[in-house]
Amino acid sequence: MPKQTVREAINQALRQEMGRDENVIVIGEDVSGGAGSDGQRDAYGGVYGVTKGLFGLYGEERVIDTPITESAIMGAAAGAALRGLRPVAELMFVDFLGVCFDQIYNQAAKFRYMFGGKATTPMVIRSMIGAGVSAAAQHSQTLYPMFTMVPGLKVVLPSNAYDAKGLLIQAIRDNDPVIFLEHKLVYDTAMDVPDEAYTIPFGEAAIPREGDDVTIVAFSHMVNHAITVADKLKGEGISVEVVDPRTTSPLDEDTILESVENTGRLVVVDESPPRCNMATDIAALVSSQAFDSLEAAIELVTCAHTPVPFSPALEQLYLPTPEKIEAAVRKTLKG
Amino acid sequence: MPKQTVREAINQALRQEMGRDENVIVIGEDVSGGAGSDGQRDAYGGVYGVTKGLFGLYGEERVIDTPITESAIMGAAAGAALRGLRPVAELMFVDFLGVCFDQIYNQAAKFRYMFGGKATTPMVIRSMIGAGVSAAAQHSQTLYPMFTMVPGLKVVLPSNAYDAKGLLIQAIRDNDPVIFLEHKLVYDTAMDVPDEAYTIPFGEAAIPREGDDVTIVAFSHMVNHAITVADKLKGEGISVEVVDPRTTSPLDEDTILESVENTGRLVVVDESPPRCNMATDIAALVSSQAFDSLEAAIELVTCAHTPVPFSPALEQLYLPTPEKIEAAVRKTLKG
Amino acid sequence: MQLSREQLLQAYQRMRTIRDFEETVSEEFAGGNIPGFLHLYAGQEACAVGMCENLTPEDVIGSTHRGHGHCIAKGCDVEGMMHEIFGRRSGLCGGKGGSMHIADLDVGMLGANGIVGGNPPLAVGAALAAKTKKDGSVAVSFSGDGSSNQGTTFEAMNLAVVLQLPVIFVIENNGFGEGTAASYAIGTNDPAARAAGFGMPAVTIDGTDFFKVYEASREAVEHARAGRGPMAIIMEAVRFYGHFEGDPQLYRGEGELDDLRTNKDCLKIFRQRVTEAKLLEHADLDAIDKNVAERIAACVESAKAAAFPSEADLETDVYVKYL
Amino acid sequence: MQLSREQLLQAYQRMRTIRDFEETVSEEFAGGNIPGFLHLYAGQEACAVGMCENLTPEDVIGSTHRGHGHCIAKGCDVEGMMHEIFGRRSGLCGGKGGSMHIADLDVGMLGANGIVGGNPPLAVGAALAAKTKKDGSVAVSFSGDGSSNQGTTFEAMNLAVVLQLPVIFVIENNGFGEGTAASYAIGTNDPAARAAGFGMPAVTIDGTDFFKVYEASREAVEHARAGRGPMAIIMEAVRFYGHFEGDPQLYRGEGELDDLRTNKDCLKIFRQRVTEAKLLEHADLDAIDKNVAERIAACVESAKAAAFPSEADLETDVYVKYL
Ligand SMILES: Cc1ncc(C[n+]2csc(CCOP(=O)(O)OP(=O)(O)O)c2C)c(N)n1
Ligand SMILES: Cc1ncc(C[n+]2csc(CCOP(=O)(O)OP(=O)(O)O)c2C)c(N)n1
Ligand SMILES: [Mg+2]
Ligand SMILES: [Mg+2]
Repeated sequence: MPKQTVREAINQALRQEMGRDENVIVIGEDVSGGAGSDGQRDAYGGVYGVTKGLFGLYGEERVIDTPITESAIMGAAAGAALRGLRPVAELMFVDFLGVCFDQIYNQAAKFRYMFGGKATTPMVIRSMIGAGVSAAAQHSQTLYPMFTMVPGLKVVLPSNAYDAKGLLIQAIRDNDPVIFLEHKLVYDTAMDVPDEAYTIPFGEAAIPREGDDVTIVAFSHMVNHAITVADKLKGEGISVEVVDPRTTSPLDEDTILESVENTGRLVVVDESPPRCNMATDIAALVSSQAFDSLEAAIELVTCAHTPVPFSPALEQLYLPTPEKIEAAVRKTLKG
Repeated sequence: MPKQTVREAINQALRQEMGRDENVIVIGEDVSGGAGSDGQRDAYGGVYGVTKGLFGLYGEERVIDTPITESAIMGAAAGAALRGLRPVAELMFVDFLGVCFDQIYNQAAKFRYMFGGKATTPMVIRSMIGAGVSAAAQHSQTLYPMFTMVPGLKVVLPSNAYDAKGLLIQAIRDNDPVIFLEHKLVYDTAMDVPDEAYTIPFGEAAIPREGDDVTIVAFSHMVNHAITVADKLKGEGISVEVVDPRTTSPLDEDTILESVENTGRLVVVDESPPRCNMATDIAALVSSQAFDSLEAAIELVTCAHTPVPFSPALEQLYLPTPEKIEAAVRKTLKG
Repeated sequence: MQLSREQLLQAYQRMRTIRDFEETVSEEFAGGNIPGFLHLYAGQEACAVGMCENLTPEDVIGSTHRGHGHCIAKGCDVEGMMHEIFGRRSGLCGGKGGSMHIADLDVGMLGANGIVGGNPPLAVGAALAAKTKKDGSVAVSFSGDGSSNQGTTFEAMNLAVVLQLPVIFVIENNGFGEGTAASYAIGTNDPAARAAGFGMPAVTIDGTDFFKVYEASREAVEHARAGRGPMAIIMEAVRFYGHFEGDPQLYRGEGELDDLRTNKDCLKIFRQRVTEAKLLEHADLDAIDKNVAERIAACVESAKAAAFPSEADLETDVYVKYL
Repeated sequence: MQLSREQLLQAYQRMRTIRDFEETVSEEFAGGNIPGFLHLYAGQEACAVGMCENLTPEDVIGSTHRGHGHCIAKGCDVEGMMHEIFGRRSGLCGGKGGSMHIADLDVGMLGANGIVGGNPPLAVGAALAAKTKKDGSVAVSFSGDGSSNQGTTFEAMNLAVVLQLPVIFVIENNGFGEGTAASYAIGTNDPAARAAGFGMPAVTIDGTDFFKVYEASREAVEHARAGRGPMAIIMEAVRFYGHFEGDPQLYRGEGELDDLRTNKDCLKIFRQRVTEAKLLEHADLDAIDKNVAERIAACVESAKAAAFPSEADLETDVYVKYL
């Protein structure tokens, strides 16, 4: 099987789905780039090059560059979805949700319920999350808790190339609004990815490492940190199970609960500030539904309660790291 | 001491602070009303009449009606705060945060940190929350978890008139951006409120009912439901302690932890959908920091994972009710 | 361009239906039979009907918090609407949406909207779908003077011009956003000039005159359908009821409302016009009035008799498929 | 109105400082010494300096992601800026903000902004404070052609007109928002007409000509200070570097950049103008070039030697007081 990076896998998923269904369109800022310029069209292909090449294949009617106008982009995608298109709208950085959130959480997310089940809004919002590249306070957030808490939305957090492709194809074929969040630090990670189209159902966690002593539930890029820790501790005879829910809404509660029922110990790793986030969400799930299996206090490894700092020196202190995760695992084993 | 409703207490707090400090201004949509009309000025005083009369006292330079333009309102308040005013900006219904969230969570909340401690942004955003009046999906949400998760913001949830006045005066005198959320269903509840100005510090929970068997942590209007349940169960000899954190950020963790260490049982009541909310936040706090004191699974009483339904029949099923809270208390006592 | 007798009768029938519907729900609300917030469209009937009489079932409209009139004009089932407003399971939205969220995608009604400025980007999206699918349909975004100040409305206008989409921005200027005058809230007090600044033809017309609305709408619809891009129509209208039911309208001047109801009633104006021009007889119109009154009364009766949704309905319709 | 020799020397010194600063950080970034995203202002110096030379320390400006030039023009400490961009504790923001968030409230610099359209509402707020306190100061909102399409910018313009606030909206049209041409993204390709539609005087000028910028800015500042409300100035400018460092600028036409650098360099144009008019000697300007170069080099050296923030700094500055 050919190796692909997450960037390539997402690009391939988009090509294949646009080829399969002419109702799939891509819309956003510089998704091709070069509109109206004297130079190349498709000059960008997205700021990180993820949509590069789609313009050449499908043209400006289906790969639509817009002004800087996120509310209109998200609203246009939602309105077009109500009318039978399957838009894949790009919110360049998830941090920009503040200028367009209404169209996502009050409109697209609520249509079906408000309209008594009559509306279908098959849209995908692709966006970029995460710290680690000194992009500072307004270009480094994850914010998936804000989407996860909204009834009507589905939220996808791929941590590797195989999942990215299968989950994105599922997202595009899904008939509900889906938020698909790509972590900057995983784009260049590569693994075997089938060339043919395939889907991964939502609400089915992956278990990249099986173990009996401690359960680590981690999200997006943090899954890779968790795997690093699991592999390291294996050498010491500590058996760590890593659960990657892959989607936070719907959430695969059963897999998480079963894992904790088996290990009795839980560490949750969430690249978000500490309050009202996925770490608290999982802790609440387990402490309300698997309380009797818990043998130790739940350990939460999150970011600091601060905006994301610019200086690399501070950013590393702000973020969950393999070291902090390892310390949490050891702590819960003592407890 | 004179009895005042929450509406009157908030109005009095605004009058007194505007009288004390000429830098305090009120800005929003129809905060007076009647601008440019042939009829009365101050025709509204806010849609629920909370700011009524301020215009007559302080005039259009300090009680500023705006177009329907929330991003400009919040941004103007933040910019004015950076320049020495103490704006009290009104977001009519908290549900409207989607059209102006950036100015709140990326701008006002982050200035101080991004600017290395050089900026001070003393602004208050007053807004209305809550279901129960069939206002449907876009006028009934609480959304305080979205503010609570943002580092740089403080979040205030008064459940009665005395707290409303003291917390609002504190909010206006506070030097950080404060989100002050008023529940529709408490406006008309009355109690003794001193006429003179006073403040209630943030991060100090109230304990409206003391008890030894079970701790209920509840927020905003849900505190009143919790009290109803506590008083009812008292008759049966069940001793319920009700903790009203009053502010979710900062959060009085100590009072919550001490209460659970004493009772060993926790019910959290949060008028929000179940995911990534204050119920999960408190459950995570307790299951990570007071695990050894817990004698039973934590019970979470929240709304359904749906938009807020319009029909009163569904709305009551959607909401936490005294009945649901009572059932949760009994469950945790069995567990 | 002359409308046929049938067209005139239908237009009047729709306007009268809206008027009766609103007057009736106003009474029912006062009687405590309707929950929630109600924003009534009475007074503005010519705007919704004058535009929608130019649309086909394939065309779509997006609406506002004041959406009953747009719904009826676009052909939503009136009985279903009444049941919805009463919060019944048999309502157009199963009782889940209510007055501010009535929608019927089957007739091209994209929904009333509780968010001021929420609808223009959605209408632009419907127009984008029309352009992409080349299905020849057009989209109409109804806004008020107040919502014409919302950033989302401006963004929608710019994007529509950039992509040359078949969308028409209707701004019903009824003089007020809640209690704030349009003359105060719109910096120029000229929404047409502002729309024109975005690069689309924009006209201002008397929204109480059905025929002026119909003509301007016809031209705009032809313009959009022909692929010549967006247009804006500012319709100067009047609101007979308060912003919401319960609003004492203190911002109105002495006698202002009486004057509006006497001299700016689009239904009276229509009746006078068509009878004087001998296009229709008073009897034709009286028959419609009677018939509509009976129909609306029957809707209320059946709504009151209808069942509320139950526990089984609470968690359905959130997703097409969740888990 | 004629500028004094001192004013001319100061203007040139500031423009040169910006140019040198940007060329230097570009090299340091390429050398891997600077983390994060860098958006360089080189080419647009006349816009920031031509405006800010009309402002007092009490006046305020709000800026964009491309903020270095605005900071320097308003008087931010250049060494502190350099340390900030290098992520050092001694930086203007303690290393917490970086290139996209440099601010110095003490000199009236409200901050660069990572959100396109983030700044106009804030500048309006500063102007509101000025009007409320009657302190006679004015606020300037710098935006780009791209951010002129953001709803927040339109809302800011309307509110400024409604409240008649002393704010000036500067739109630096450098032809592109990332790789998308302004001619594509602005429906009319005429941001001045659009601003005028909101009800404020709006002019379009050559932003590579310091003197034209200075004059237009002087008039706008007088207008605002006199309480006559907001104004808009569209400055047609050029960007010498990519959108961000690392951008290969594939959207540029054959020879486009060379042409800009040869014929549209505001520093060359300024030098030619003042020397031909015998207002300054080449020697005066060469002396400034030399001493700016030394100063910037010294800033880089001290930045590289400076310490990074540490654990003790991570959680400070989030609140004035939390618990
Ligand atoms: C984003 C947002 N802001 C404010 C409101 C509250 N609100 C509802 S209707 C309304 C006035 C709208 O005025 P206009 O657009 O002229 O419509 P009209 O009520 O006159 O039909 C306001 C302020 C809202 N629903 N949404
Ligand atoms: C809300 C938001 N959308 C998109 C971006 C990404 N972005 C940063 S700069 C930029 C282009 C801005 O263009 P313009 O306003 O012309 O300023 P210039 O870069 O030309 O100085 C974009 C799209 C952003 N930072 N914020
Ligand atoms: Mg109106
Ligand atoms: Mg530009």
